[in-house]
Amino acid sequence: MDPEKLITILTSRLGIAVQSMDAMKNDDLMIVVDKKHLITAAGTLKNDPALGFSTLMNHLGVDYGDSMAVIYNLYSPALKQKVTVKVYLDRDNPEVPSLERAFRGIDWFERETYDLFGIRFIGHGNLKRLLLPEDWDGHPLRKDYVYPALYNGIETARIDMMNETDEAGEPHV
Amino acid sequence: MNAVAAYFKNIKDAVSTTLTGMRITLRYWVREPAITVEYPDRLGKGKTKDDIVADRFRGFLKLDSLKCIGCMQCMRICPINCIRINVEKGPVGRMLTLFDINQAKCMYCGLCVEECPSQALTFTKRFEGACFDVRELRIAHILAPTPVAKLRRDGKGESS
Amino acid sequence: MSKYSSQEMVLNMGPHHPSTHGVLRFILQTDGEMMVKAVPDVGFLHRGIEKIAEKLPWQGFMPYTDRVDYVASVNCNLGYAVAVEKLADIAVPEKAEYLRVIAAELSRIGSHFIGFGALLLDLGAVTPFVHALRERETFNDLMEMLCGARLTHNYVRIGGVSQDLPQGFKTKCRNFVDHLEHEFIDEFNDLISYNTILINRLANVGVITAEEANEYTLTGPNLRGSGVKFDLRKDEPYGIYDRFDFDVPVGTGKYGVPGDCYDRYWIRIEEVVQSCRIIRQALYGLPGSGEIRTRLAKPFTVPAGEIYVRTESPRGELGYYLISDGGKNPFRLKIRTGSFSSMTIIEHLSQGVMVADLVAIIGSLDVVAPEIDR
Amino acid sequence: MYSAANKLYEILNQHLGAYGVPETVITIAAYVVPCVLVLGLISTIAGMLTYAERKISADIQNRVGPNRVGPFGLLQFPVDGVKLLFKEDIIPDAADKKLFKLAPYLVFTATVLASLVIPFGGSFIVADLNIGLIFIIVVSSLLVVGFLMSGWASNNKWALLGGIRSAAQIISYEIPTALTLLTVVLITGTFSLQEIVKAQGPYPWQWFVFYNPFMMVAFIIFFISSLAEMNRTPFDFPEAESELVSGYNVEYSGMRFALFFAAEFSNIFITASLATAVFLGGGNIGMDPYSSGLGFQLLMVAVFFAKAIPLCFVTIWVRWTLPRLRIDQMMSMCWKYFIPISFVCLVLTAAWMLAFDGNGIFWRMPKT
Repeated sequence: MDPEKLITILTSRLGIAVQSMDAMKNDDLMIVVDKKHLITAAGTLKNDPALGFSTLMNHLGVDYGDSMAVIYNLYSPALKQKVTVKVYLDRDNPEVPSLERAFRGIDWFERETYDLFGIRFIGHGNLKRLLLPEDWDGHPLRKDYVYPALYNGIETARIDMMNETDEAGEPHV
Repeated sequence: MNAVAAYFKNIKDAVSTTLTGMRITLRYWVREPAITVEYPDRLGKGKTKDDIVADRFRGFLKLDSLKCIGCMQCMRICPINCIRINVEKGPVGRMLTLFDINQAKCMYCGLCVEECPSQALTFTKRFEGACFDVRELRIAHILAPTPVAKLRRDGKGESS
Repeated sequence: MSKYSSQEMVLNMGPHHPSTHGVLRFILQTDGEMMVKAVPDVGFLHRGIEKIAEKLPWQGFMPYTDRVDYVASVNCNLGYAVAVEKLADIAVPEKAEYLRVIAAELSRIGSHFIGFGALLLDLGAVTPFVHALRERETFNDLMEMLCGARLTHNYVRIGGVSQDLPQGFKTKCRNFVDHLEHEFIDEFNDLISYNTILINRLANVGVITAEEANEYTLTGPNLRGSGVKFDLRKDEPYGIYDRFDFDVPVGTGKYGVPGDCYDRYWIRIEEVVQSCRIIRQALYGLPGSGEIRTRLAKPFTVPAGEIYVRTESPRGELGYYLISDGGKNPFRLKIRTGSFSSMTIIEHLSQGVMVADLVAIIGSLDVVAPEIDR
Repeated sequence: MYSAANKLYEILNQHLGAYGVPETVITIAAYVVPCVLVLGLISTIAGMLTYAERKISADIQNRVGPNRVGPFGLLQFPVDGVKLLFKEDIIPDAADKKLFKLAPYLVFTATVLASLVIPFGGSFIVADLNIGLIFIIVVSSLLVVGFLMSGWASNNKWALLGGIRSAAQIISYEIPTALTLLTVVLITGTFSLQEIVKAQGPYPWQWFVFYNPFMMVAFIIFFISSLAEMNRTPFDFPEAESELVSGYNVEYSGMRFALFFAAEFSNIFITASLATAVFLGGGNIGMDPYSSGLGFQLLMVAVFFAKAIPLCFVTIWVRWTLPRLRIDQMMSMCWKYFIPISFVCLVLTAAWMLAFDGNGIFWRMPKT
């Protein structure tokens, strides 16, 4: 589909939800959506017969340092077109509505993002840690994350043989 | 009537497919030879451990200290920092005083070998790393301070 | 008031159960042999690859992509390389493209051997699994000839491939492909695929409809098993896949209904044949000489930007979302894998099946645990 | 009602009775010695079968198999046995300890008991009971108790599932086994295994398997359902290593595990022996098993083993070809296919006997 035509359709359908729209390197569209309008925007993208972005390819969180974002990669089998939907979040209180209603398969993706970034998905039925243990401290993919020295009293750092020295201060060879 | 036909067809299918399968396994049982390489002591006639791996095999790393120009590119590219190099300014020029590779940590990705401009760092075919102390796998390639080589035009290092 | 009451049993399957394919755990609620629900518990193999990527140079991350899916490492290499090349506008030499296709399709064959082989092993058929592994051994030998490693190949580089074909590779590879297509697959089907017991175990079990597959973001062979004709190599060709002539097999309900375990099993066998066709064409079209690698600037940086690139790995869509801030390391790298989304459907599929069926379902979805956890 | 024990009693009485050894001692010795010999024989054959299984599976899978201990790895099984003997015997803390310890012995005993009435050719039979067939059927049902006991006592859910599966499976498959054996009883009119062997002849057309077409079907059903009774693929549900980890014996280790293992492989041999004796003419070479000389008797034993061992190999061969059924499919296979067909075989054989005066295609009913 002609990208300009798609932009026109998207602008008319999504309306005020769109904050900006850019083309990406690989002919995708990057749509930045306002957090308040995310659920309606996702519903339109998925259900509008002219769009039909019904396949969720990917979901991820990003920590930009000063703000956070969640990104949804959607695909429309009818148009053979991909879009990237991005929502900027407040870094101190990252909250975003869950898209579990629109895309059932997003369940684990959102849990992973919560696990690694601490972004809370409002309305998610089972928002627990997915990959890390439930009693883990912090969210590792945040840029300010410091790897804990202890986990439940167990030292987490491994001895690096290359830095280890013997009693005389000489490296082991 | 259909149900009866299906009943007997089931029996026929089960018997015939089972017999086909058993015919194939019987052929393997009786005819096909084993293809196992009986490592380590029965590798086949006249074969050594070097012959059972390919020519490009990525085994333990080897440094030709006469070729090394001390550029430290291998150390920089190594994703897991298992190479440690030390170059000091000596009386006759830059001296290589330390070139250690931690073969226990190395993941044999080959990036360092590709990066080496003078082809001083190469792979060997050695793949047996079992030892009693993991520290034995930290291998020192420079035992005494060695002057670094200069990079020749053709890309080969040369002793200076 | 009855003296005896019955209750559901909670069974812990894994993390080291023989049929969980890696370190993976299921919490089963069963009523005798019947399953009420199976809840997957993942994360035992979480190595933080995405975090590691943020600390490594762009090229230095390549060996780690091997470990994302160690069964088909070339495909993971390829996905990453394609993503970085698109973001940094790097052209790949013609010859390297062909070499990539050969290696990636060989890797797909090797991966499918593990995929359906392990499924058969879970169903108690040991010999077909060993026969599949025997053929994979030839693939391992070929890759060892090509790049020096048997499992973590690390063959593809940003802007090309690491090495040219060695002497004798072409003949050996062609023989391998011919052997597979004309001898092995037929014999294998006679041995096991047409077996009544196997058909009874797989047909009409774990049915995923096309709608469900789309909803749960299934991709790759699992999606095609449900009858959806979608293959990224055809529908969104990357590299030079548009030059090859091959079919996309889809599930038709060969012995049951479309989308059952047998279809997913059968699709993988068919894909091996299609990969053989692609390899043969690639070997034929391979240029005799030429560059195999674009020289990268030193130090290598990638212009700031974001990109999502997906490729077809044996386990479905393998997507890399890259964010670069113009520096030497990725700013954020997200790997979207096929097994991850395949796992989400298990809780839904496992309702009301038997314990033995769960094993078949897990096996037919062909999940590889490190790919889920990354 | 004549057997090795009787013969041994006569010999002992002749030689020892003269020295004033009390008769009770001689009687006990006459029964214990053959039992111990059979126990040794069965254990050795079970061991050899583990070796055969590993070697055959290796051949089928292009592998080498055991080849390091002794010539061709032949000493692998005694070495394995010794290893298992010296292994630590682990009993789970929460297990029911008494039952847990008892179960493997029960399973092994049930297996060995069945071997007491097997005619190994000639006078080599421990006890020629006149209810031999019934004895075997009854004793092999004892296995269920052992399996259930081990599954329950382990206090492990996987083991429990395995035990329950095994109970369901063995009890269902008893029926077709017994029905197919009954067809032979119909012809011979006796339950004594030695008599059944004697009623057949040395040549294949004199065996009961070729008595009439239905007997061939009965033999196949007997063979398949005894695969199920001894928990072999494609019916290895109680073990099902990829579903139930290892089923009822998951918590066992060391010698207790070895007993389960030995019982499984002894069972293969005993079932093969039973099939040989009942359907394939046993060790019959056309001579009287008791009165002929020792050389002929040993020849009978050789003939018996030449029939039984290939049957064991077929069992192993089937295992390395087929996948496992599902538990409900196994049940429907038994109730929908095996039991009706074996019934039909029984009825049709009876009708055949009425129609042809008890004569088979080649087999002739002895004149009484």
